[in-house]
Amino acid sequence: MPFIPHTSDDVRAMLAAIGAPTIEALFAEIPPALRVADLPALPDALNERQIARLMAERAAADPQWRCFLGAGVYEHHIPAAVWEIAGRGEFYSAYTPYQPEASQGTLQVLYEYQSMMAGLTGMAVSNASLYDGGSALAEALLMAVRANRKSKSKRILVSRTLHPYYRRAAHAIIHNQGLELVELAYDLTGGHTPEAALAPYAGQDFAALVIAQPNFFGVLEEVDALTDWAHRQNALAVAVVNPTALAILSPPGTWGVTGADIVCGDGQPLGAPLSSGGPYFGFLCCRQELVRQMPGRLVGRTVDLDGKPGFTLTLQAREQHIRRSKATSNICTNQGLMVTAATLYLALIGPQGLEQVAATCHANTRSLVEQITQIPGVSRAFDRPVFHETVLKLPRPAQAVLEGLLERGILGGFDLSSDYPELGQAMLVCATETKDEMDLCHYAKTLATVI
Amino acid sequence: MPFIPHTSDDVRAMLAAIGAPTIEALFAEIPPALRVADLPALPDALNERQIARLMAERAAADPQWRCFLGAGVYEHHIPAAVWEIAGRGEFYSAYTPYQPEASQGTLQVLYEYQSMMAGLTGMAVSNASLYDGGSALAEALLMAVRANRKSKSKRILVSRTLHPYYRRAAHAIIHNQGLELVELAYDLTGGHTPEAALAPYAGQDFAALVIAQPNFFGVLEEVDALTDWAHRQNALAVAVVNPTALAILSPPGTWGVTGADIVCGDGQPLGAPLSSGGPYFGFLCCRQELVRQMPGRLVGRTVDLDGKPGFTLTLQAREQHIRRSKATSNICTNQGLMVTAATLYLALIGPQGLEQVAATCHANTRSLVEQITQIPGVSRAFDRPVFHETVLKLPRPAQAVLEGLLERGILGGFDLSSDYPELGQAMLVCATETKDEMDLCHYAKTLATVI
Amino acid sequence: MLIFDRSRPGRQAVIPAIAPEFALSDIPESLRRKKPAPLPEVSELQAVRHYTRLSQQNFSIDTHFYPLGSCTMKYNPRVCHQLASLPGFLARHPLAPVRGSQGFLACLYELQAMLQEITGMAAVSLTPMAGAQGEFAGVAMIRAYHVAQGDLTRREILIPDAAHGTNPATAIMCGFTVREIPTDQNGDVDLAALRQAVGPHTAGLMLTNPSTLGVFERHIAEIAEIVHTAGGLLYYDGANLNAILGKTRPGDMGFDVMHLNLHKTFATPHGGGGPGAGPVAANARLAPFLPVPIVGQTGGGYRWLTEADRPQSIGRLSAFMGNAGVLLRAYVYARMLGRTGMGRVADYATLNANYLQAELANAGFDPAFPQRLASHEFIITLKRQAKTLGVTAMDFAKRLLDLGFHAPTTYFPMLVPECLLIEPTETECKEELDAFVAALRQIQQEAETGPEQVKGAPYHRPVRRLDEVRAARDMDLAWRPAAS
Amino acid sequence: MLIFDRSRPGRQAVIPAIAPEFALSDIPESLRRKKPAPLPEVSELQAVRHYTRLSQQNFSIDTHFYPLGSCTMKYNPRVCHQLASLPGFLARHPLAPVRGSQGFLACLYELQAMLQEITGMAAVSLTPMAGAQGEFAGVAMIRAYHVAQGDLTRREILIPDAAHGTNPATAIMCGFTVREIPTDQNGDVDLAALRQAVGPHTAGLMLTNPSTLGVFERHIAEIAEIVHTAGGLLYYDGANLNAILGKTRPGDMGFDVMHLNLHKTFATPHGGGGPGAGPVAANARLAPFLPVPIVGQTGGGYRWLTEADRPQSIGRLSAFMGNAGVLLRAYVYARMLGRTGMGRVADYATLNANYLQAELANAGFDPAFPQRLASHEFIITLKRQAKTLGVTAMDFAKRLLDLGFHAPTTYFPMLVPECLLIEPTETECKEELDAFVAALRQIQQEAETGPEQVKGAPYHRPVRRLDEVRAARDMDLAWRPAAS
Ligand SMILES: Cc1ncc(COP(=O)(O)O)c(C=O)c1O
Ligand SMILES: Cc1ncc(COP(=O)(O)O)c(C=O)c1O
Repeated sequence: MPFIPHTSDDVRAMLAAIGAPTIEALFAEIPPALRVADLPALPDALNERQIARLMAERAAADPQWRCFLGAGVYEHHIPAAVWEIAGRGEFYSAYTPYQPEASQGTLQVLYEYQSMMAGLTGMAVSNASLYDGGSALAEALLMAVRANRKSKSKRILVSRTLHPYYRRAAHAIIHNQGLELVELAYDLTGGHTPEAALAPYAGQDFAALVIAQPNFFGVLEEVDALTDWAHRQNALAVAVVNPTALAILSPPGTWGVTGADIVCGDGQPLGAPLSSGGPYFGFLCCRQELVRQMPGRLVGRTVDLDGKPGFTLTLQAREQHIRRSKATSNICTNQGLMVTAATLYLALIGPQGLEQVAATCHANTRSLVEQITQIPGVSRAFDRPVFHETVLKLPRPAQAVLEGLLERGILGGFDLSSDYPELGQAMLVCATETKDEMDLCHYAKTLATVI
Repeated sequence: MPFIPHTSDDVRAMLAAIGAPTIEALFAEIPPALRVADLPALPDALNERQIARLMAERAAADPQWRCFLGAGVYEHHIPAAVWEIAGRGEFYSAYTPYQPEASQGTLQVLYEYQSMMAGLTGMAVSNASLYDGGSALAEALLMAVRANRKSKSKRILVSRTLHPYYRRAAHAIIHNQGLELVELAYDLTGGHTPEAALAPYAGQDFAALVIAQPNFFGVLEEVDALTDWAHRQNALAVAVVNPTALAILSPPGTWGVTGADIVCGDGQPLGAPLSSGGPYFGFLCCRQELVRQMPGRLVGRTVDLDGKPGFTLTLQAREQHIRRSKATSNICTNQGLMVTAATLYLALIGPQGLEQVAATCHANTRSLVEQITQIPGVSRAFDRPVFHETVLKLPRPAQAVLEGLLERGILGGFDLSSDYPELGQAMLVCATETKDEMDLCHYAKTLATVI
Repeated sequence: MLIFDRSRPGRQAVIPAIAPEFALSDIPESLRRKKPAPLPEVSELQAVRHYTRLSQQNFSIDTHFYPLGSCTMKYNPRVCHQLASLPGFLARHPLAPVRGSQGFLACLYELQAMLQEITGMAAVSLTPMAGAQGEFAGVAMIRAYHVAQGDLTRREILIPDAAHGTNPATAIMCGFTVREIPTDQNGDVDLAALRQAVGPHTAGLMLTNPSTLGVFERHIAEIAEIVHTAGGLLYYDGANLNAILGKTRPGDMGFDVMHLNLHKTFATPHGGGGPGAGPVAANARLAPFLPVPIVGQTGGGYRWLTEADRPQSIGRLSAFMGNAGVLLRAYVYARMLGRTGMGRVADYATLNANYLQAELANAGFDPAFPQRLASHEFIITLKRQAKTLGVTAMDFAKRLLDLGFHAPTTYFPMLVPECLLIEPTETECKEELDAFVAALRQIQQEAETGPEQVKGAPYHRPVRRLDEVRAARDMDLAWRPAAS
Repeated sequence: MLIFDRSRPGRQAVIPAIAPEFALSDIPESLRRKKPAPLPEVSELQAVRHYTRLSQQNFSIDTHFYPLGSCTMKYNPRVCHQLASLPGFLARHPLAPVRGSQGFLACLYELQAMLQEITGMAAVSLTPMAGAQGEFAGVAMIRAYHVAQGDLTRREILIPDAAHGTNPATAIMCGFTVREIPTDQNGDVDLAALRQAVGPHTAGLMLTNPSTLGVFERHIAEIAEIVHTAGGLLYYDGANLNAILGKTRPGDMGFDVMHLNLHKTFATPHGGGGPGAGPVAANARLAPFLPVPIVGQTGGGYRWLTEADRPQSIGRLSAFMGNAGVLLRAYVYARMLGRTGMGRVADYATLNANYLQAELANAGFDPAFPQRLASHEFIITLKRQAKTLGVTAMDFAKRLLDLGFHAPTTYFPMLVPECLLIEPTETECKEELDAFVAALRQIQQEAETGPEQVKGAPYHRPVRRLDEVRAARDMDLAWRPAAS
C-alpha cells in the first residue's frame, strides 16, 4: 500500500490493543447515513512509474517559448544551489517552528531573511512572509488602516499604474472590511503618477497612498515627492516594490523626508521559478513603530537558558493562534520554503550580484527597446525611465502581434488592451538578465517580420 | 571569482603571513622554462546562467526515443526518493570513509549494501563496489587465478554468449598479467552454452569458468550443470549476473552442488539511470574463504570504545594504500554514490518490488515477442527461455530495420551483425517494466510497417 | 553564526550577469540607491555549508516522528516534488497563453474534479494559498451570497470555542462579528447553546469535523438543520479531512462551503511553514461565488475561467494562480492514491490514533475524551501531572525533543488544560508509535523521580529553552550592519 | 539500527509494477529462485528517514572543512550536478546512435580538447573510471608501446618511494615489476639513485609532481632526460594537478602519458568514495595506444572512435563509456573556469596551502619540509609530540573530528613519520583556515596538559574509536537473516 507501513500483523495487534474488531469499527461514531462506500468518480491509482510518465508527458506538452513576458512575474537565473538546498528534507518537510529548540535551522533562516529584506528595503522590520504580492498588498492596506492613528478613513489612494491584478486582489480581500481603493490617474506622457494627479485629493482623509516602484508599466515613479505628499496629508506611504530593482533604486526606507511606512511586494524574483503562478511569496516590511500592527510571523533573536544565542517566533500576540478574533490577520501557514529559497538566492548572489542582475535587466530592456523602436510604427509609449519593462505602442493590435511572435517561439509580452484600453495598441515587454544580445536581436528581427 | 572566496584583503594578509610578495612568488620552484603563461585554446569562462543554457540546449538536442535497447544497460523506473537522498551533500561531497567516526553514514550504507548484495546473490561476502560490470569481471578473473589453489593455469573458459564488451574489457585488463580467455561455442538452437561445448576441455587446467545468467542473448543458461562441471575440473565458477534477474532466478550461491565461487556484474539496473554509459557500478561477491583475495573496499561491523556498534573499513591489508605492489588490485576510488543509490533503490522497492520488476520485464518481453513474431519473417532465434531480452531473426538487415524504427521514434534494439555474424539478420530486443501494453503494441505495429 | 558574520567585502558566490558600464546612465541619481544593500558577501561553498548545516538543526518528517496535532505531518512523497519540478512546469509563465498550457491545465482541472468527488461539493477553486485563505474565500462567499440575496442583516458568524484560531480571525477579516458556541463534556457542540445563538443575524457557522478535540461531531445533521433553518450557511474547515477521506463527505453532511488543506490531507510539504494550498469547494448554491481563476473545459481544451465568466465571483485572492506548484504536488499524490487509496488514508490515520491513545491510556496517561473513539488525532491532558508533580505539558514536550520526537501540539485546543494534541498520521509505522509511548513513559518516570530533569529539558538540541520574554521585549528582529 | 532491523514482512515502499500471474510460467523451476531475496521490507517514509538520518552522520565538504591531503576536497558546484542530471543526458542509452547524441558528444569532445590544452598532451581518452584506472591505462600503453617497438625486455617500472599506493599496484596489474626510487632530504627524487636504476629493463617511471610530499619536483627536466635516454617512458600521476593548473603542463615537463583525477582537479564529487573519472592523456608517441572509445569529429558531426579506428588501442576498459555523468560534471566546471579560471585554481590552492603551513609553523608545528615552498598541500610531522607527549598523529586527527574538522590524511606518505598531509584547496576561505589552526593549537595545548583527553577522542561523534582489530578478526561483513 503506497505510503502505508502497516502489515497485516500490525493491524491485528493494534486492533487488539484498542479492543476493536475491525478498522471499520473505529468509524462507528459517524452516522451511518453520512457514510460513503466509494468515490466512483476517482480514477484508479497510478504507481510512481505511471504518474511519472504522465507528468513528463504533460510537462513536455507545453512548449518552452523564449520569454519576454513579465507583468509581475520575472524569469531570472536561479543558482543551482538554491533549490538543491531548499529542497532538503529538513527544510522541505518541517513545519512552522513552534518548538524552537527543534527548529533552529528554519528559525535562523527566517531571521536572516528578515534581515536581508529589511536591508534591501531600508526598513526596520520584515515579517517572515505572506502569500504573494497581491495578498501582501491587501494585508499592508489593512495594516495601514489599523496603524494610522491620524486618519479615521478606510479610503486608500492607489494609482492606476499599480498592477491591475494587485488592485483586484487587494480589493477582493479588503472590501469585506469596508476599505475602499480610490484610483489615481497617471500621466499619459510619462506613464507615471504626477503630483498633479494627487492634487484633487489634498486635504481629504485617506489612510494611505500606495506607491509602486517601478509601476506596472515599468516606469519609475517620483517616489520622494509622492511619499512626502502622503505624509503631509497624514496618510501612510505604502510602497509596492520589485525586490530586484531595489539593488539599484533608492530603498523605500529613504523615500522622501522620512521614508515609506510599509513596504510590500512579491518575492518571486528572488529565487522562485515562474512555475505557472506560484508558489511565490509576499513580503512585508515596516517602520519599527508599526511592528505590533504587522500581520504574519516574526522571528526574533534571543538567548537560551545557558545564555547561548538562539531564535524563536516572537510577538505572537499579533497572531490568530493566540489572539483569535483580535489577531492582525488570519494568516497561519505562510510561504516558508520560498523564503528559504530567497535567503539562499540572496546569499549566493550577494549585493553585487543583485546589482548586476538589476543593471543587466535594465540594460537589456533598454537595448531591446532601442532595437525594436527602429521598426516603423513601434514606439515607446512613455518618455520616462523604466526599470526592466516598458510599454510599446504598436501599429497593429497587440494580440495579433503577440500571436505572430508566439508562432515563432517567442512569448512576446503582455497585451495591455483590456486593462488599459486608453493606451490603444500597446504591449508591455520585459528583458531580464536571462537574455543575451542574440536573444534581443532575434526578438527585434522577429517582431519586424510580424508587424 | 567563481568558487574562490578570497578578498583582496585576505590575499594581502595571507601573503604577509607567508612572507611572500605575490602569489606568483609561491611558484618559484617551478623551473621558469616549464611555465606557461596562458592556455589560449581554452574558451572564455561562462557564468552559471550561460552554461546552464548551453547544457539545456545540448541535452534537448538529443531526441528521447522510446527505448527497447538493452544489451547490458536497462531502463528501469527509479523511485524519486533514490536520487533525492543519494544527492544530499553529505553523501555527494564526502569521500572514502577513512575516518570512520566522521563517516558512519557512508559506512553503514555500504554495510547495508554489502548485505543486500550478499543476500541477492546468495554469497557470503560482497565488496563495496568496483567500477562497472566489465572491469568487475576482469577483477573477478584476476581474483580467481589468485584464489584457485588447485589450478596453476591462467586460462579461463568463457562462453561466446557472454556480453562481447565484457569480454573485450576483461581481455584488455587481464592480458597484461598473462591471463587468457578461451572462447566456448554456444548452441545455435538454444542460444545457451551446453555441456557439450565444454566437453573438449575436460581434463585440461583452467583457473575458472565464466557463467553468465542471463547471457547476452537474454537466454537462461543451465547454471547448475555448468557450475558442477567447473568444480569437477577444479576450476572456479565465476558468475556474471543481472541483479534484477536474481529476484526470480536462482542465486549463484545455490548453483550446482556447492554454488558459484565468485559473482560479479553491473549494478546499473539498481537505481542508476542510463546516463550515456555511466556512472554505473560493478559488484563482486564471493564465498567466505576467498575474501582475502577480494579486490576493493570492504566495510565491517564492529564496536567502539564504549562497546557501541559501528562500522569501519576492514581487511585493508588487501588494498593498495596499505599493501602497494602486493595489493589485490590497484582500485582506490570506486563507485560509492552509485552504491548509495542502489541501497536506496533496493530498500525502497524491497524483495517483492524487485520480484515484480523482474517478472514484469519478463512478461513484457514475452508479450512483445509474441506480438512481433506474428510479423511474417520475424522469428525467435533461440528456443530456450529468456529473462527480459531476446534475439529476433529478421527478414532484412537489422541495421535497416533499426533505422526505420528510429525514424519513428523507437530505439528498437541491438544489431547483432558485427558481434555475431553467424546469426545473420538478427537483433536483440528488450522490454522492461517501463513499457506498458500500449508501448509493446506500438512497437509491434511500427516494426510491421518498417519490415 | 549568522550568514552576515561570514561576509567579507568583495566576496561573491554566483556571478549571474555582468552589466555594461553605462547600464544605469539613464536613471536619475535621485532615484538611485546610494549605498549597496547590506546583503551578505560569501562564497558559494560558504553559503552551501552554512545552510546545509542549518538544515541539520531542524526536526522534520524526513528525520523525526512529528505528531503535531491538527497539522497532519504525514510523509511528503518525494515523487511529488520531483514531478512538480519538471522544467516544463517550472518554466511556464502564469500569463502564458492557454494553448501552450494544456498539460498544466489538465492537471489542475482533474484535481478540481477529484476534490469535488472527495468533498461531495459541486465546484472547486484551487486558488487559495493556505487553509486560512481558503477559509477567507469561503466566508467571503457566504457574505457575498447573503448580499446577493439582499440580506444585509446577517453579520454574525458562529464558531465553536474549540475552533482553530484562523476561524475567528477569518470571520473578522471578512467583516463579520464572531459568536462562540460552547462545547459539551463529550466534545460535541452544545446544541442547546447553538439553538439559542442562531437567528436572523446568523450568517453562518464554521465547523471543523472531526473537531480539533479529535472527535467526530456526531450531531452534525442536527447542527446543519439548525443553522440552515435559521437562514445561515455552514462552513467546513477541512484541516481534519485526513480523518474522513473516503468515509464521509462534508457535502453530504450539509456543509455549503469548505476548504481543504492540501499540505495536510494531500501530503504536500509544510516547508518549514509553507507554502500550502487551501482550495475552496462549494455546493451548487455557493459555487457561483468561488474565487477566480478556475480551470474550465470547453470543446477545444482547458482554459481559465475569470471574472468575465463568473460575474458573481468574490474575485481574485492572489495576483496569479495561487500556489500552482503545490497543486501539482497534490495532484500527483491524489492520482497515486486513486479511488481505493483515499479511504485507506482515513483507515490507517484513525487506526494509528486510536492505537496510540489506547497505548498511552495503558501507560497511565489521561485521554481528554476516554469515552470517545479518536479520529485521526486525540488529546491527552497532563493536568494531573502538572498538579501533582509540577511538570507541565510544555515540560513533557521539551523533553520529547531530547528523546528524538517532535512534540505534539501543546495547549491547543485551549479548552483542555495541559493538553497534548497528538496526530500520528497514517504514514507512521507501529514501531514508531511504540517508541513514542516508551518515550512518554520514560518522561513520566523521570517526572516522578526527578521533575527538575524534565523541567530543564531539552539538553541535547542546538539550544536549550529560549527566553521568549526577552525576545518580545528586546525585539531583535533583524541583523544590522555595524555603523560605518 | 540497520535498515534490516526496520523490516517487517509484507511492508513495501514503492510498487514499481505488477506482473501478471502467469508471468514466469515459462521459466523452469530449476532455474527459479526458491526463497525471496533477504532484502529489507520498509515503508517509503522509513527508508527516507533512515537514509536521511544516516547522511547526517557524515562529514562532507558541504558540511565541514575536509583537508584530506592528496584528495583535493574542493567545493563540488551544485550546478554541475544539476546540469549533468538533465533528463536528456540521463535518459540517453550508451548504445544510442550518434546522430541522436550530438549534444552529449559535443560536451565530451570539447572536454577532451580542453584537457589536451591543460596537460600539453596530444590526445585524451576520457574512459578510465578513476585515477587508478587512468594509471592502468597509461602504464598499459607504455607496455603496448614497447611491445609495438618489439622491445620485450622492458619489464620494470620505477616508482619513487613517496608515491601513492595505486602506482606500484598499477604497475603490477600491468604485468610489470616495481623498483622503488628513494627520495632525498629535500623531498626531491634521488637523482643518483635514479641514474643507477635505469637501464634496458626500464619500461618507465611513474611520478607525481608536485609529489605526495607536497613539493614540486624541481629536477623534473633531468629526470625526464635520464629516463628517456635509458629508453624508458614517463608517466605522470595527475592526482596533484590542482597545484599547477595553468602554471605548467606535464606535456611540457617531458611526460609521455598521464591521467587526471576529475574528481579532484575538476571538482566532480567524491560521492563517499566515488564515482570519479581518470581520463588519460598522451603525447603523440603514445596517443595511438589510448583506450577506446574516444570522441572524434568528422565533417558531419561527432562520433565514437573505437577499436576499428584505433587499431593500436589498448582496448576498452569499461563495457561502455566510463563514468559519462562525471565527465559532464567536469565539463561544466571547466567551462565555468575557462581560460583565466584555470590558473586561478592553482594560485589560490597554493596560497591557501602556504598560508596554512606558515600559520601552523607559527603555532609551533613542524612542517616536514620547512625549507620548501608548499604546493597545494604540505605535511606536518607530529614526531616530536608523539615522542614527548605520547600523542600521535592519529590522536590529533581524531580530536579534530570533535572540533568539527575532517582530519587531514594521516600516515601518508609513509616516508614522513607521524605525518598529517594537509590540503586545504582553493575553495576554503581564510577564516576557515584560521579556525583550523586554532583547533590544532587547542589540541596541542590539550596534549600538553592532559594527553589522555586527546587519546580518547573523539567524544562527540556518533561513535568513538572503533575496534578495527575486532572488525578484521570477526569479519562481520554482512547482515544475515535469522535462520527461520
Ligand atoms: C483546524 C485548522 N484550521 C485551519 C488551519 C489553517 O490552515 P493554514 O495553516 O493552511 O492556513 C489549520 C492549520 O494549522 C488548522 O489546524
Ligand atoms: C597521488 C594519487 N595518485 C593516484 C590516486 C588514485 O586515484 P583514484 O582514487 O581516483 O583511483 C590518488 C587518489 O587517492 C592519489 O592521491
